[in-house]
Amino acid sequence: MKRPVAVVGVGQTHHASRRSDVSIAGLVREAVDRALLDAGLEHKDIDAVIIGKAPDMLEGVAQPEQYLVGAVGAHMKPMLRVHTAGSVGASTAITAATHVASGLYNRVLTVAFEKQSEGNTMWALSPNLPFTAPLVAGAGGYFAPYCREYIARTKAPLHIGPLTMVYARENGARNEYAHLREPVTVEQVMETPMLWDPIRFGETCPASDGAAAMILACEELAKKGPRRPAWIKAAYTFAEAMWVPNRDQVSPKAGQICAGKVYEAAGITDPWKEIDTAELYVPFSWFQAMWLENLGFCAEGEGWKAIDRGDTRFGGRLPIDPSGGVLCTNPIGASGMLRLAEAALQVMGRAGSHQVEGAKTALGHAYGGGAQYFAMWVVSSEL
Amino acid sequence: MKCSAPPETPVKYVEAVVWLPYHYVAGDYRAVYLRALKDKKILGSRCDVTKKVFVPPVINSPESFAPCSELVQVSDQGRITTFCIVNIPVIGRNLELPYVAASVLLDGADIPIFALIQECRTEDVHMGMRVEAVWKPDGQRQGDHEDILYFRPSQSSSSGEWPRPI
Amino acid sequence: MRLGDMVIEPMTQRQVMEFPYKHSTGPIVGRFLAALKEQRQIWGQRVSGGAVIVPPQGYSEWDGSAGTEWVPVEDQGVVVAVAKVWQPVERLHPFPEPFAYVLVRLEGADTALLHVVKTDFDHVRIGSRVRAEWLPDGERRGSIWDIREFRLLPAA
Amino acid sequence: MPQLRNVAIVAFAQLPVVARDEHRTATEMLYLAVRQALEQCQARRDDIDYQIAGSTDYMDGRPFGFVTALESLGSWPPRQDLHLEMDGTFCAYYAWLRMQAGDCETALVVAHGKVSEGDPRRVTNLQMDPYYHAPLGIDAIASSALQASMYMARTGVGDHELARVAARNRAHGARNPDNQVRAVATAEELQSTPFVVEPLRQGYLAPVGETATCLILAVEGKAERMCDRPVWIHGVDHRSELQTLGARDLSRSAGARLASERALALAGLDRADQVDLAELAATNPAEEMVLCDALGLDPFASRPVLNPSGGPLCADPVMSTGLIRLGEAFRQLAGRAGERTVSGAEMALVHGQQGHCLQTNIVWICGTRRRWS
Repeated sequence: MKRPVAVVGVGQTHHASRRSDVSIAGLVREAVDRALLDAGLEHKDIDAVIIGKAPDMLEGVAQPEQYLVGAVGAHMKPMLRVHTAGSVGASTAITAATHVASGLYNRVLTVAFEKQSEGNTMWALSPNLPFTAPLVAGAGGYFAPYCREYIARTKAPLHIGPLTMVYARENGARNEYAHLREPVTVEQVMETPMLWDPIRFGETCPASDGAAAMILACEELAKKGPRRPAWIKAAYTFAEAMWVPNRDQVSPKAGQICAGKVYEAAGITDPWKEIDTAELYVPFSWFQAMWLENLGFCAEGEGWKAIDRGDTRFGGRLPIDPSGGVLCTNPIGASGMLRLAEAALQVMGRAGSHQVEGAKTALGHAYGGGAQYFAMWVVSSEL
Repeated sequence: MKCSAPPETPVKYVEAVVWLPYHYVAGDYRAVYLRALKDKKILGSRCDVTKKVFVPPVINSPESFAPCSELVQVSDQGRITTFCIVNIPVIGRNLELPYVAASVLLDGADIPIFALIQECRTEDVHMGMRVEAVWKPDGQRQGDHEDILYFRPSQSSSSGEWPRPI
Repeated sequence: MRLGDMVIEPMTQRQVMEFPYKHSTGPIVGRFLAALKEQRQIWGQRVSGGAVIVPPQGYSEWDGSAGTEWVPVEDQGVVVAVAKVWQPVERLHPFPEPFAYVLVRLEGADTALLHVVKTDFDHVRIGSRVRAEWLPDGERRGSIWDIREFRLLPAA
Repeated sequence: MPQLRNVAIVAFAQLPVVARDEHRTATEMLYLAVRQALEQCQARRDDIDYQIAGSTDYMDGRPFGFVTALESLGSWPPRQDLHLEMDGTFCAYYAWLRMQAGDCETALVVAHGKVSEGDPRRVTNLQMDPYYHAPLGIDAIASSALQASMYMARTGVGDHELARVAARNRAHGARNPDNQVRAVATAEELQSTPFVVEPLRQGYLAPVGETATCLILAVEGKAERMCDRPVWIHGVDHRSELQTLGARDLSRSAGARLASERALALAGLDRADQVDLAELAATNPAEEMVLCDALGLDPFASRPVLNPSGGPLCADPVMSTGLIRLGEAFRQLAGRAGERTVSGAEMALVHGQQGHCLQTNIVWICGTRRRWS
């Protein structure tokens, strides 16, 4: 990036299975208003708006950003709509960061949302299309075989998935915005029905309504306050094809490359030591172990051990998803932005009761498609 | 009628049935693949450069970016690369639960296909297991995905060299 | 064999994507619709700068600021745009026979409401004065269709 | 004005627009377009360091329709990538912006959509707010007709002027082999076609058609090596307006006006009519006149030449329509426009849009010379 970019305001909605108290615009505005308030700004201070969400079939409105232009204060401003499957919230924020980095914009609002309760998530994500065999039952049906492959490769014991959920829920309980905030035990998770063996019901993310927003600004404006900003040290999006012979879906190459580029640009050589906390996109519990390896925090086969040791637990050596993560809150389109926003809150020192003490450098991460789309940024308390 | 304000209690929902007719195109690659199933043949396309075989056939290899011009036949047997045991139904399919959904790498192919595994206990399924297609009986196949009913543990050995030219 | 050497009969399939959505309305849209149903009254909302927008969104689409007070407007006004649909599309447009979409600036409002003119289709034009024709009590469900259509008023 | 990085269009490829290609899926069509574009500038796939695609799920009739485009784009090894739910011209904008941010030097910009598989009128209805507009069944042709009625009432422009604008597009379009409609039609003929949504007649509307498109952008230093006559971006800006039809003056396009003012300022021009040609993504003649009004162009003047390609009235493949305008400017200024070449053309204005009634507009200024030295 040509010039420094900072997060100067963060806002999110309260997330729930049904936010039937608000319209689509009302939900989006709840996050946007909070981000503006957080940054001490008004709509007139914003130069452009970047909107993201997952498939339009979730709400049944085609290209809803066109309807939302007025709601997000984008009238007579540049507005773009991003869609990169599950990673979209993160790639949307990165798109906004490019705007500021280019020198052509000084303050950009970015917002991502999903209001899954308007329709039916399972149907919207995998409708029955012609010429293809309907075989995959939802995202879990797609990803469970790769969780199994991970377990087989690494000989990870079977309590790791449930344990990951236990930590996530502990964290969610501390996050006032999280959708699921009830603590659970390993035994309780183990007792939940097996949906897509090896993934149990208790190891899956919820379907949420929610939105997240951020204001990104150039150096000069970020330094004006009112808050201490989070500086974006590096941000990249990478994607890979599906039909590549011997493609590794347990540790996708796009994830490795994206992480490598982000670390390189941020001057990080040992992420385990130099990153204080990470918000990773973990829709099924086993993915935390998989991403720890894919993103270079742990050597191959070692990811689950970090979880087992408690290193990734709140208060551990490398707290993962201190917000509770996707396992506690999943408004699909917003989930990636929440990861990036939560990482920013950590280095701003403003994550409230889920603040990782002394966090100076954090990674925000999201993925989507058949583990094909990756978007990440590293934020720091220092310019 | 003059009122001082609109009613306090909102109308909670606007209901809308989205109704969109589509007229989908399979494309020649997929059409050839599906029609060949009627003859119990599974086709793939071979990359002009790397010679790797994609099943179902695709127009190009994303890896080499070269076209996959040549159609070849692959075996209806292969091995499970990975799988999961599913306990929730698939929309649009009537399957007895639980069932096994697996990635199966057919002999002669370089890309696995998704497949349903039956005729064995779910706990006996394992990675690397050899499986074979169970076809709809002759005369009932229509040239669509349902021509392969499912896969089952192999009961014969895969014969011949794969892939084969067609 | 190469695909390019073969003559392929196209394979196509018709399929309807159909799904019933329930869009939550929230407090502003929801109360506007409730007023149509219960009060036979059209409400606008004042926004920054003083304009009264109808129908209300809860915010000013011009600058994103929140709406302020509810303002009742008349159910009659002037047509500012007309589109006569001579070839209605089945299951998209509301009537099988020709009708018109109109933008109506209701008295007391600063923006125009989109609706239809059916009965007076032949005569409606820009500048026409029209009035809402309501569904009778008991038939209104809290929808923009609680107004059946707009009818021409005699010239003043 | 800021000093920006010189970025050029170095290749553009499209499949001829057809009503329906029954032999290829959207992404199979895309593969062919990407190959052609790469061959044009003699680039290997690995020479391109960014890729961005434009498409929309409801037009594709499936969620995540763009994911399979990763195959056609040759996304291996993994590529820096983005997808916008927008016309490809907005994707080109973001690629250009990334180059300004120093984050890439070459980019594949693609758009795809099998418009014939679905029904654009129903999809455009679904774009409207679901509480007040969409339930009334209004679609983009009907909303365009509302706009046309307001424009005609305000300006006194009549049916015959609309017919003349349509006829001019058709006359130009007959010389473009990539067009779906290539038959010349006179204003009188077009004016005698029936109303679909009055005041818009059948002869004033864009046909439903499909294609796939690929444009390649490169920064100064690379562009000259990839193309003997690169076409340089001098300025670009885009603006969105609110959606509610009754809250806008549809007879004017405030967003297009502002976008063009900003784009012209970046380009160092005072007025739009200083260019030699303009490619406008207007889907009917009234919309084209509203646009001309906003941009300061005369729809009946001989220069700048408007829509030498024939414009969307001769081919309107949704999602690619805007990108084709940019591609056409490239073909004109790079001397690749064949029979329809505008003689001596050095500067072009390019417009793209989406939404109802010119809700979102983008304006580009391109030229044969570098903008910044």
